[in-house]
Amino acid sequence: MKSLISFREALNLALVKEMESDPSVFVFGLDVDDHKSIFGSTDGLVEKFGGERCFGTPLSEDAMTGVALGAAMSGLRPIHVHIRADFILLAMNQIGNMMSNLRYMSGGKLTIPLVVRAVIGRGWGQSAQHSKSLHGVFAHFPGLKVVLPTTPQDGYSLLRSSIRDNNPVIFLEHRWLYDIVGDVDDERVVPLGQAAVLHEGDAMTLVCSSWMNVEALKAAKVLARRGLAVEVVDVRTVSPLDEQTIVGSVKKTRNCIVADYDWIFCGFGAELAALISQRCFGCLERPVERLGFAPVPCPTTRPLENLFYPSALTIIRAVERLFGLEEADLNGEPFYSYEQRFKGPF
Amino acid sequence: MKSLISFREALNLALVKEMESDPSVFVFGLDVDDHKSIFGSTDGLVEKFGGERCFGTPLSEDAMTGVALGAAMSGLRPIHVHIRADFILLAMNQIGNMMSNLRYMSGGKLTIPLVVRAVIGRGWGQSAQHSKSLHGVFAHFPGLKVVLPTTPQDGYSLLRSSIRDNNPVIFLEHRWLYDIVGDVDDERVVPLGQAAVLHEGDAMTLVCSSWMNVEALKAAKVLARRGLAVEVVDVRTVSPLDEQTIVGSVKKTRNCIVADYDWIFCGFGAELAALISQRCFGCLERPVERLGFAPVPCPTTRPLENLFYPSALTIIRAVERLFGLEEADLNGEPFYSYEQRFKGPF
Amino acid sequence: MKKEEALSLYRKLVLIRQAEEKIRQEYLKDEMKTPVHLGIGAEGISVGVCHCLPAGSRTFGTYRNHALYLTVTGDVDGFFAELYGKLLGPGKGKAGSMHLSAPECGLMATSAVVGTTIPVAVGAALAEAYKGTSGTVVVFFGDGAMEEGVFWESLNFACLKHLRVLFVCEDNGLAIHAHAGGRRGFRSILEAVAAFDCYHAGGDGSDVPAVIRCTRRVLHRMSEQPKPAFLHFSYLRFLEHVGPKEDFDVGYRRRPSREESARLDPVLRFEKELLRIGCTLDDLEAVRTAVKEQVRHGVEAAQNAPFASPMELYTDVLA
Amino acid sequence: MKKEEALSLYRKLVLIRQAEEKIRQEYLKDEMKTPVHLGIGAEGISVGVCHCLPAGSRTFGTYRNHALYLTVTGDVDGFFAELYGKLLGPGKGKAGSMHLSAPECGLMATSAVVGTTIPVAVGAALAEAYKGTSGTVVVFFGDGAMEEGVFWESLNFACLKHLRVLFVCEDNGLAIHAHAGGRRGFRSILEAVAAFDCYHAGGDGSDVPAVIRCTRRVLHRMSEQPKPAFLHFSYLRFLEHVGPKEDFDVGYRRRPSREESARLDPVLRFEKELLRIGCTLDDLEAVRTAVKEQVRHGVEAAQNAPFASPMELYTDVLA
Ligand SMILES: Cc1ncc(C[n+]2csc(CCOP(=O)(O)OP(=O)(O)O)c2C)c(N)n1
Ligand SMILES: Cc1ncc(C[n+]2csc(CCOP(=O)(O)OP(=O)(O)O)c2C)c(N)n1
Ligand SMILES: [Mg+2]
Ligand SMILES: [Mg+2]
Repeated sequence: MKSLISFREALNLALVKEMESDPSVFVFGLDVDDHKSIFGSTDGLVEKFGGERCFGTPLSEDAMTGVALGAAMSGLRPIHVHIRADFILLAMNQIGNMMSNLRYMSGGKLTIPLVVRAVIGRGWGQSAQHSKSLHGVFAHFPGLKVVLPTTPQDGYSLLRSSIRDNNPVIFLEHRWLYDIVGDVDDERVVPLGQAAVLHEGDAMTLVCSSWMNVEALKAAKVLARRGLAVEVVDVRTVSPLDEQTIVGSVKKTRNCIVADYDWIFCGFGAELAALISQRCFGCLERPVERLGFAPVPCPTTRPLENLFYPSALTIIRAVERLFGLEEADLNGEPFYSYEQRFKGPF
Repeated sequence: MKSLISFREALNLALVKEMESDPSVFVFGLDVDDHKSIFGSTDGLVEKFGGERCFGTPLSEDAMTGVALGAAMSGLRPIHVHIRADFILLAMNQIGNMMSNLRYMSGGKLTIPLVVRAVIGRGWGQSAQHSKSLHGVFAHFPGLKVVLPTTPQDGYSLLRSSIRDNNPVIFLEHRWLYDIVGDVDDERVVPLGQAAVLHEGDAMTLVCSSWMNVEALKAAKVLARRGLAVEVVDVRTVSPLDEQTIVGSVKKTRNCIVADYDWIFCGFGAELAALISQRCFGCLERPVERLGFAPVPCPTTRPLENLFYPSALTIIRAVERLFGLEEADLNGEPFYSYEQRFKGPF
Repeated sequence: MKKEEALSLYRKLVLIRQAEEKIRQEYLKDEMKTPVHLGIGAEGISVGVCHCLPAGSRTFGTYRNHALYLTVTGDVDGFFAELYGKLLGPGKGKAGSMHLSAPECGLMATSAVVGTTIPVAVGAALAEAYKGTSGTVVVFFGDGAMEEGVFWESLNFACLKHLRVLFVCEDNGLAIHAHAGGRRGFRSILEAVAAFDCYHAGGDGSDVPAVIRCTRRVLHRMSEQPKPAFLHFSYLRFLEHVGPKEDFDVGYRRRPSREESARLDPVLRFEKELLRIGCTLDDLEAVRTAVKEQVRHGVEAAQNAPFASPMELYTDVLA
Repeated sequence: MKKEEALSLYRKLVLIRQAEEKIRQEYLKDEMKTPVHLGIGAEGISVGVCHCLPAGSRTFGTYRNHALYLTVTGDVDGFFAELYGKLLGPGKGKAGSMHLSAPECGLMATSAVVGTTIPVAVGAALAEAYKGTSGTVVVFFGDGAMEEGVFWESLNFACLKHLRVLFVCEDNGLAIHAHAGGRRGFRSILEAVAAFDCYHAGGDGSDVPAVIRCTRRVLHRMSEQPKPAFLHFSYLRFLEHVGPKEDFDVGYRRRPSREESARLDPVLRFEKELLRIGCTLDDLEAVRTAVKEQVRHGVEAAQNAPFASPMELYTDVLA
């Protein structure tokens, strides 16, 4: 069935479908069961499936991550939810020393099917402690999968694939995507490990993660008006990474900007740039450019926050710079604006 | 004064000098005050400076990291020691949400002069939970400095610079380096943020971190016999990174292998390769090659462990492959061997 | 309590209350672009505890820090400047509501990650012991923070080292919308920490004189034999977890009765005390009027103040 | 206790002891390339506790897991194969001594990072409750693990949810070389957990019958009303923290007297019990002889066994 729904509804639908079809799936974490229901994404689960299959927890990220692991080792499929990815730093030990290793250390006897969902991205002055993405950090550890959906369809399909996957999957959802509406076909399966070309072009490839795809699509539209056809590749899964689609696109366009929703230094953007530079060596007309967060903690105040985050404008300016074009006058261009759509307090 | 001492003695000397010259410097952490004294590196500190300036703690990495932070904010210069970097995963929240941010969030009012020392690297079947390096992960967070000394002189000088630095510094020491002996000039200052050319050459640059420098130097010797002069650049500080020295060397040699003591994917090796590919674009004769850990958890058993870690041989084979040379017969070549030098139980 | 002392306490309570009521009025204009965790109902704890602290004491807190910031600094202009994200805020706008600090006044740090300032405060107390100074360190945290492992690690270490640190649990029985009963596997907070080698006390956080008596008692004992103290104060969170509104009608808790509201409102309750010890209604009115002007000025100044320049994005990262 | 039952317990104790004594003999040849944390003195706890467990129970442990592994699996050959890093070890040599596990026997995981299996065990217990099965989960950990925040988080959650999980603290009073007094800010372990909603008991871990009585008692109560239990057993670590040697002479602790050693050696002590209930010296000797052959065989087989092939490096990462 196809329907036009928001990303938050798509996530919710994926949870409902998986919980309906598999009684071993359950959702837990701080605030999953209250009336705000993780920005609506866990809405109705308690009513539908009962408090045993959707429950809040004490503030104990480290232990709750271990609990998810123990439940997964016992044949269940836990989904542990964090309202902010930053809080996962409290659980890095369970993630990087336990979850990612236990299968290996058991000689393959243990299977660990679990999902850690967390919200990333801008909100209402989220500050340095509520703004990390961390996908590159997670992907650095062998034994974990890392997924960053962008479209409602991918939110839906990739969450289902993640729940069905027999490995630990970190699933990161950008806060602003929640309000994006799109067609969702509830029978469409998207396996982990496949990138998607969101917009075709031959002048330049923009390899993007999460929200950066939205910005890139806008940039692509603006650039198209100048006759520049840029291709937007949504990585969708950071680990395993679909090298083929990414490399294929860059070989075609011979130009690449990596726009990652994270800090640049030692991040996933570095991986993409290194990979592309190596695999497309000789095909590139110019070096791969990296865009990402400013190399500072995320400030709270809006004017600095606007500078901290890369945007469609950042991408357009980078493309212009790389191609030696003059800066277009973009006054009056309607960019995605926060101001009109997103309100406080969180 | 110059003396021929081991890396462990060099670290110890640096601690003694700084503790002598500055009463606000103290050392704490699990086992810093016992008779094994972190493989000898904290030897004699209790006797010299008393139990207030060198003390053990409960097993509480998260809180102890916060304690270090609180002490640093109070005008002291704590050095918090971990016998294994893996345990720092327990403290990632204090490191990535607090230590790296508090100065920024205070508008520059707080100063956080502290050092987190941790041991990395192979030991006696260290396994998946005692073998992480994590320097790329730490360096990903703005607000932290990350240092990986290789030589006894750098162990000494960089530890002193780290203690004197007014920022949080993560200082990672490879276990095998402890036994390496070298000249140490106790007046030599090495500032953070400067790479070092350990071996000159014009055919290829090997950009290395920590123990990989030792392997690279050996590889350089072997390759020199075939007329290949490779340059070995020790990054020494991961963050801030000395781009100039690295890029300068690669522009000269036009060839580069990055040999990082960590996993490759989304690691520091990715950063180096991305950076070099960009800054040396057009100068490179071939793509930058990355070497590092195998993309799996570290196995315990020796034969697999030997495959997990990159070595001089790995580097030599990579160089041969890149230059299209035949594999040299290296039977009988005396590589660094663990077997003869390192014993259990840890 | 002397009238003068009581009126100065009252002034603090009123300042916090009015500042937060002003936020409630202004917030929906969407100019304060920072999440606000209001402390209406909790003012008595910061005001009471800080009233007892010797000069040179240092404090740490949470994202629910308005009361603490205003108690310790009295800096209304800086407060609003930060909430409006302006350069003249204590964090130049980089901090926002959740990270207010004023190291120059001893308010070292507050944090939006639950429990995270607890070990940092213990480190600050360790520094006092290390330097042989005897400053007191206080850390305020919510009841939810006790569920984080770092609380127990910090308590254990502080007790082991006999540090002069006051753990102040501001217990509203809620973590966002989760009730204590769904989060605690132990009988009561004071019993849970009872085996640790520190002083323990607690009471009704809405009752300022009681908070003061309780705090004075443990501070006295700490001065006789240095050890940490654990203080537990209950209070009613009158508003939603974050944001300017009430939320008694969304279903997870009931609206308090008029009597409960009056009893649990530390300002109203302290007004009774003031009248009891001989202050007049005019005295109180005078305080309120003066504070009102202060708050009005703070908001206006903040609204008109400049933002940080773009270059400020890059400053204050490293020393 | 019946003779037969007692002899089967004895067989387990002797197996563990002899296996570890064999390690002590062989280790300095540097063929077992894995750190060994020997449990000589601690055998009684795993053997006693596991003896009481209903079939289908699951266990978790630490790097000091030899006793637990051998108790639960009896698998001497696999044990030595893993220590020698061979393919036939339960972890194909990837695990080594610190990570022995045997999920097929209910030993789900052990870990070299202190405290880390505690929440995982709680998760396993949650799964029992979720599925409506009533298997018991046991997690063994050292006294040092109680200093990690995750212990408190796990205990809190298990108590909150009334999970059927047994927390077994193996207390040797040491964390590597650090004595309890330098690590604990609380009066005693059992007091520290007393306010949590679980059963509490404890005793001398060197006394196998006492361990069994104590465990049976709490298991019985758990079966009547499901709740976690916290068991505290003290024991003497006869050897150094890691490695095959004694270390009474390095300065951080004194050598126990002959009487203390005898009293604190669970094997010797249980031998007395065996004789008391009518076993003969020959019965014991027979057990020891049989075990000796088993251990000899295990070591020899392991020494001669093949290592994993290079391709094994890449297997078992993802499912
Ligand atoms: C480590 C962490 N986990 C989760 C959150 C999300 N969160 C913010 S406030 C809060 C409730 C905290 O309750 P409590 O400590 O009692 O403080 P209160 O808000 O009641 O003052 C939670 C769960 C967080 N900020 N930090
Ligand atoms: C989280 C963590 N911190 C530090 C270490 C280093 N370490 C290994 S064993 C140990 C002592 C643990 O003591 P305890 O829990 O009492 O167990 P025991 O060795 O006495 O059986 C320490 C500190 C570790 N393995 N994990
Ligand atoms: Mg609360
Ligand atoms: Mg112990």
